[in-house]
Amino acid sequence: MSIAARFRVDYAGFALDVDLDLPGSGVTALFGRSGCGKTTLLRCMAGLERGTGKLVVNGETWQDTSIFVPTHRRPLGYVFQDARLFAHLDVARNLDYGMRRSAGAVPKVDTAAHNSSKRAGIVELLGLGPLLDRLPQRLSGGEQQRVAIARALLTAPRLLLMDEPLASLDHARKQEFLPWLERLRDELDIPLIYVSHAPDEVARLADHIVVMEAGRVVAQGPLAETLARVDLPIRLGEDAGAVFAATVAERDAEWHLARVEFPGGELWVRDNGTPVGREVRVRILARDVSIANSRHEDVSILNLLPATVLAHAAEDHPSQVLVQLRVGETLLLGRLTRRSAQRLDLAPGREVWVQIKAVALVG
Amino acid sequence: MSIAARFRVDYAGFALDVDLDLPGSGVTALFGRSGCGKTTLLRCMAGLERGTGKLVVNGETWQDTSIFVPTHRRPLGYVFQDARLFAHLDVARNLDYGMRRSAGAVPKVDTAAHNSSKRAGIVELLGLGPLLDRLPQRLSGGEQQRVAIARALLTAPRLLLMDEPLASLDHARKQEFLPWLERLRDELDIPLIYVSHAPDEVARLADHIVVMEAGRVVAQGPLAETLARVDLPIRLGEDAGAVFAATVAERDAEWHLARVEFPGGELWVRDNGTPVGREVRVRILARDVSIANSRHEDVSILNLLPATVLAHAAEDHPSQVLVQLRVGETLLLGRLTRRSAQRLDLAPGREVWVQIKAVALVG
Amino acid sequence: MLSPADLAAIWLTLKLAGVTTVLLLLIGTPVAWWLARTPSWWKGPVGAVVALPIVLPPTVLGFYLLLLMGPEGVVGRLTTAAGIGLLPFSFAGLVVASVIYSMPFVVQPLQNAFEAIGDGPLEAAATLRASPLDAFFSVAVPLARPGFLTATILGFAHTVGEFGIVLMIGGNIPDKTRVVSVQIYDHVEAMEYGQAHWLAGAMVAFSFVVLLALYWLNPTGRRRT
Amino acid sequence: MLSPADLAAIWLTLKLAGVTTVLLLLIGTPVAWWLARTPSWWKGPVGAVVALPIVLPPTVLGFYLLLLMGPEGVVGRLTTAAGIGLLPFSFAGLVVASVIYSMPFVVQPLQNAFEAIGDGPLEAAATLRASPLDAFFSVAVPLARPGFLTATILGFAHTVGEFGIVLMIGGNIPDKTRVVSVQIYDHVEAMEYGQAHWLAGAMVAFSFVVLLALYWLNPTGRRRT
Amino acid sequence: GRITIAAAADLKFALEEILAEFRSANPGDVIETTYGSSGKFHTQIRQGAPFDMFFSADIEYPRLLAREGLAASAVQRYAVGRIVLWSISRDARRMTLADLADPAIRKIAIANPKHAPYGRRAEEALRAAGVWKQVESRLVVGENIAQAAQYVQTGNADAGLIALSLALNQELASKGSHVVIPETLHQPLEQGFIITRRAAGNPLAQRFGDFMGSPVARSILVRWGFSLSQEAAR
Ligand SMILES: Nc1ncnc2c1ncn2[C@@H]1O[C@H](COP(=O)(O)OP(=O)(O)OP(=O)(O)O)[C@@H](O)[C@H]1O
Ligand SMILES: Nc1ncnc2c1ncn2[C@@H]1O[C@H](COP(=O)(O)OP(=O)(O)OP(=O)(O)O)[C@@H](O)[C@H]1O
Ligand SMILES: [Mg+2]
Ligand SMILES: [Mg+2]
Repeated sequence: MSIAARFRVDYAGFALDVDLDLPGSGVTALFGRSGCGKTTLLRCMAGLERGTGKLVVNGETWQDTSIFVPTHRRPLGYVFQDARLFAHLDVARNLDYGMRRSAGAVPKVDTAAHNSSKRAGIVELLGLGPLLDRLPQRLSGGEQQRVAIARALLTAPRLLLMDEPLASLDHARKQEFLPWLERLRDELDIPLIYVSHAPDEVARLADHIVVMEAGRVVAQGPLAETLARVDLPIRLGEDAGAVFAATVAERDAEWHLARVEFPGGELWVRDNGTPVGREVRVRILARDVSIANSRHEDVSILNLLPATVLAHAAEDHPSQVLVQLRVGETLLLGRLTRRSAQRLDLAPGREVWVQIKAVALVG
Repeated sequence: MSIAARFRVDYAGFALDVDLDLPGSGVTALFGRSGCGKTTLLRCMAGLERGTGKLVVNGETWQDTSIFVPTHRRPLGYVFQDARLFAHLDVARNLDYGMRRSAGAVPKVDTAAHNSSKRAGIVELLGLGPLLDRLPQRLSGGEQQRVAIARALLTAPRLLLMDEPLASLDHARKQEFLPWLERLRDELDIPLIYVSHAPDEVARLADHIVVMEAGRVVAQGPLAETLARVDLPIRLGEDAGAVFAATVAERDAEWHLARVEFPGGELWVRDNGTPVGREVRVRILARDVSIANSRHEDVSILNLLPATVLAHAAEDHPSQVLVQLRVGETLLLGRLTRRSAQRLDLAPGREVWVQIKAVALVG
Repeated sequence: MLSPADLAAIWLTLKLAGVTTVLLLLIGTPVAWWLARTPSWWKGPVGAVVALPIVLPPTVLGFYLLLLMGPEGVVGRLTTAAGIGLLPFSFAGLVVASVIYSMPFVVQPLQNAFEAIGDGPLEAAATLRASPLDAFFSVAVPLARPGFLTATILGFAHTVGEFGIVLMIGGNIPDKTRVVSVQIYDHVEAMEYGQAHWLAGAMVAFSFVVLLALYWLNPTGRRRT
Repeated sequence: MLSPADLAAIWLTLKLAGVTTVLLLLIGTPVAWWLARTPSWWKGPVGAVVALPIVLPPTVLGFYLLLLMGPEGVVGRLTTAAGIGLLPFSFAGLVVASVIYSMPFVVQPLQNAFEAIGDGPLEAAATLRASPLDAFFSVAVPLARPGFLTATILGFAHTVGEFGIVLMIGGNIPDKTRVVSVQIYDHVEAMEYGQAHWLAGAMVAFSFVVLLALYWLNPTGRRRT
Repeated sequence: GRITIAAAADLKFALEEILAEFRSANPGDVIETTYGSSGKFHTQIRQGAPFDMFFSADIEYPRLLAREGLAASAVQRYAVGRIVLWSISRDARRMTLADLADPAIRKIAIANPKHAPYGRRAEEALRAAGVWKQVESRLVVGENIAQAAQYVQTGNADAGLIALSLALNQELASKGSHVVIPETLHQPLEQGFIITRRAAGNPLAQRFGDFMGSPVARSILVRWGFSLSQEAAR
């Protein structure tokens, strides 16, 4: 199960030249500066750009030297960077447009009933209920974007391409939508290629990261590894951090906290309802990690873990350093001032206590 | 110096009804869910929507019962939510379009020379150099947005309206652009009304916040006060925090740190080159604040301050509480788990030590 | 007042203009679509050829069509061989001539309307599983509605008003090829001004109503973006 | 081959078509702009009136114009009073008649093109200090370029090809009102087929070149969004 | 029986009366008529137009058709047309062609001499009267004789040379006056008809052709301003 994509496109002044092997399920984040070719790559995958190349999605060849499956025969969902709603159709008909045309693609369950309940769910999730009979030109920017997302999701795609889908969504709406997208990712088992400039979205959703620069891929790999590299060319800034897997071991009903175990330690996190025994994804941002030479109990910080200093790396600002730490078998990143690092004498090999101010369960 | 705005607009199914008094300089952030009327309000201020109402900008009446200054006579800059570049003009001519037409507005300095150096600066800042002879349809989404920003900035406006200008800008570009916008705000002394869903942008730029819901204003006020309220209806989530003014007192060349003083204490922050004696704005996120019952010196956290607990408020997640603290005369917010709050016995009035993991100078 | 001959002519005119307009749209739409979207070198020449008939005076074009469709003309031999018989002096011949002559008035507005749509909506339709043909009917045609309106107005009105070519190809045969325009022409030539005024007035009034209805069917066409 | 009379006719035709097209654009553009943007109730009636002339057969329209512009007609009295003299049988008369008759072919495509622009670019122009007039010239007109191209093609070609009205108003005066279309018509009627073929051929070839050039001047018109 | 007749426009008023007579005598027959330019009919008949009889304002056209084998009868001359000087603004009854030299007559309307038979005769008459040079620049040319008449009728031309048959029409006669141009000033306007090949053996066509020579038809023709030469009278 994988996606093999190789494309070459030439514009005046810009060339896309990529050769990628992506996982066939889960979320791949496409990351890179404005104008680096993210949209162009998605267009190639959708068959909208007729560059030379090859594309095999989970065993099906969509493009090769002699093959070119036209866009409308590729079972994909595409959320464009601009909403591209049909100006002559109201919201309901925009949603139905793709849904009706992909009805045959769904296995032989009662498709009509299945579709309409699926549609109702998405309409509810994205708050489109009151807008169904509006024409697109009477929608606000964010409303248009939500309709575009819903429209793409309703086509029962086997590959989802999303080009900054949440760019103009408000905070609250994002907080509702992201968990839903996480469930979608886990349940549907289809690959999702996701362009985003928001590191929190990426860290939260992605299993795999592709970093592009000027039409080329400069880094790619699984999220955890890639994020824990101190030499990472992604300038995540405030959002640098580590992501790793853990298992829910205990849930505390009084304090609404859960204890999760990972190779080498355990953490208290907000209880999000995950049952005991289930695997979860844990993200710890470098900015939330502080280091002490001894264990302090009278602090509001809940999680204290023994760790070993592995390496240092300079940060953007000369006052800061990024420290790579090992807790059991798990790698963490911590950010502190160079002065503190010096004062605490954090040479590689030194045993310390890490204080973790916040832990996020991201999946 | 102030802006008085009162508008009523009626659409089928939506009504805007606002009555605002905004500061006549600095940044006002417009905040609210998708579809709450932010764009409609900006359009009213620009004279694009002919609702009934009144608008007085720094003493000049732009709209009243019998007055309606047409859009092209209002000295404003408008960055639309969609870029709206002129499809028949290349980037350079898009930039010149407004610049040439507002040349007369600039005082009698050598306008041509002044303009061209100003243009060169903005082109450089937004990385538009290589794009100058491109037509808009050959630009990526982020490139279009940058051109639109530059085009609006080049009109020498006396009121800037920006509708999610940075929505599809990448992280690095934002980090370059925001400080520039801060400088613009401080130097030009013109009011800027700024729609954004990104709390970090708002916290960083805004002096004043307006929160809208369903066409009405539900909260407004100066940034510091509004952000430090624990009952704030803005769901800033991870970005809740306090903002206050401080003065640079010392700069440490070895560690690239600066010491800033504020009523009631002092903090070490990253040195960003601000000279000693200058006033700066400091933001401390609630998530970066932890609390201890005693002072610990062997921790990587640089800033330790004595404080008094003022109040608690529940957070979104039942495991969390938001604690309001007073350090000297300044209010801070800290977020911790309820369990920690209980363990440390953080009743109002209690004296504690706050550990501040990160301090941002935001302007 | 209107004589029975006038009424017959009116009926025939409506039939001719109706059939012609439908055919114009049926033929003109794919041509306009091709012209709007092809990157081919042939776009220019084909576009020019479509527009050419109108630079010739109608009777002259009619004369050449008559030669072409007559018993010794290429088209005439083909239609005879095909068992259709000769086209001139028949309703079918009028239709053919009118279609040729009014084609640019249909193709040009449609081509503009199709070009104005751009690739965006069609690409979106393709990602939503619409085949090119499907997308054409479900997206391009509805979005090109103002173009269709203009094409219909110009094609219909021009066919109603044209008479030079109709006279030449049709031969002014009562009930068969004598349309209103020819009938009015005849009235004027025969100095039957009263009848000419009546008929012209009726036609102008009728057309005014039709055009007005078309205008009011047209959505305002303004968009916020 | 082409006789001196033919050449004179060609020259006159180009002059007529050129002047007419320029006038059509000058008059048609504001009319189309108004029609495209007005929310007024009058939009429908005015639009219909502009399109009306073409439903009348050209010679009949010519006859009515002759009445109107003659010494006893309203327009005729006005022009006489204004010291211009009478319009029929003059180049000016031909221009007036052609402008009236070809107006819908210019107004309709322009109206469509203006409507297709939408409010977006014009609002942007207004926020960039462009007055409505300025925005019209610097934004609306360039963006409506395909519409102008179509309007020019249809207006020019139709004026070149039209002869009924020209014949009626012009009186077929050599060097003054005998344009090519009339000249070809005369050749055909006089059974001077050789000359008719030559002249028609020259006209078609010339028009083909002009149309081709116009087509190639037109940008492809396709947009990614 | 049923036939369609294509007839020159100048014949319209006379032919309608003749047809009325014929119909009252033969109520079972249907005769349809189409009026227009003789040259156009000639072209159309060559291309197979469904006309059973062709009455031409210029006998040359039927002759051409006969020569090409498209006629089922001999070419029959049924009348000779006359041209008149017609005016509204002046009393034409007291005018001659020489008066047209007066520059106060700003526009003079004729039919196109190139292809309209009446126009050709008008030119001949103007030349014969020696005023061609003086009037040439003031001529306005109609596509046919009816258009020439309209130029005068609408006041845009001060005088015109048109068919007598037209000048006798109620519409024009009530408005202006005319003077007949002497036959000596131009070639005769011989008018002739044929039965076309498609009507060969059509008895109705034959009968109507014969009726054209009847005294009733001839008197109608004369009343409408056609003269009858020997041959036609035969
Ligand atoms: N039709 C075109 N012709 C020429 N250059 C183009 C064309 N389309 C895109 N480009 C250029 O190709 C580069 C890549 O564009 P692309 O849209 O893929 O960028 P992107 O990574 O999606 O950027 P963004 O984050 O701003 O959307 C850009 O520099 C753009 O200017
Ligand atoms: N022309 C219109 N007709 C009817 N309703 C409209 C029209 N334009 C906007 N609306 C509605 O008015 C409300 C406010 O729209 P507005 O564009 O101001 O929202 P917004 O706050 O800018 O949202 P977003 O963050 O999504 O851009 C929305 O519910 C929208 O659907
Ligand atoms: Mg992009
Ligand atoms: Mg908005």
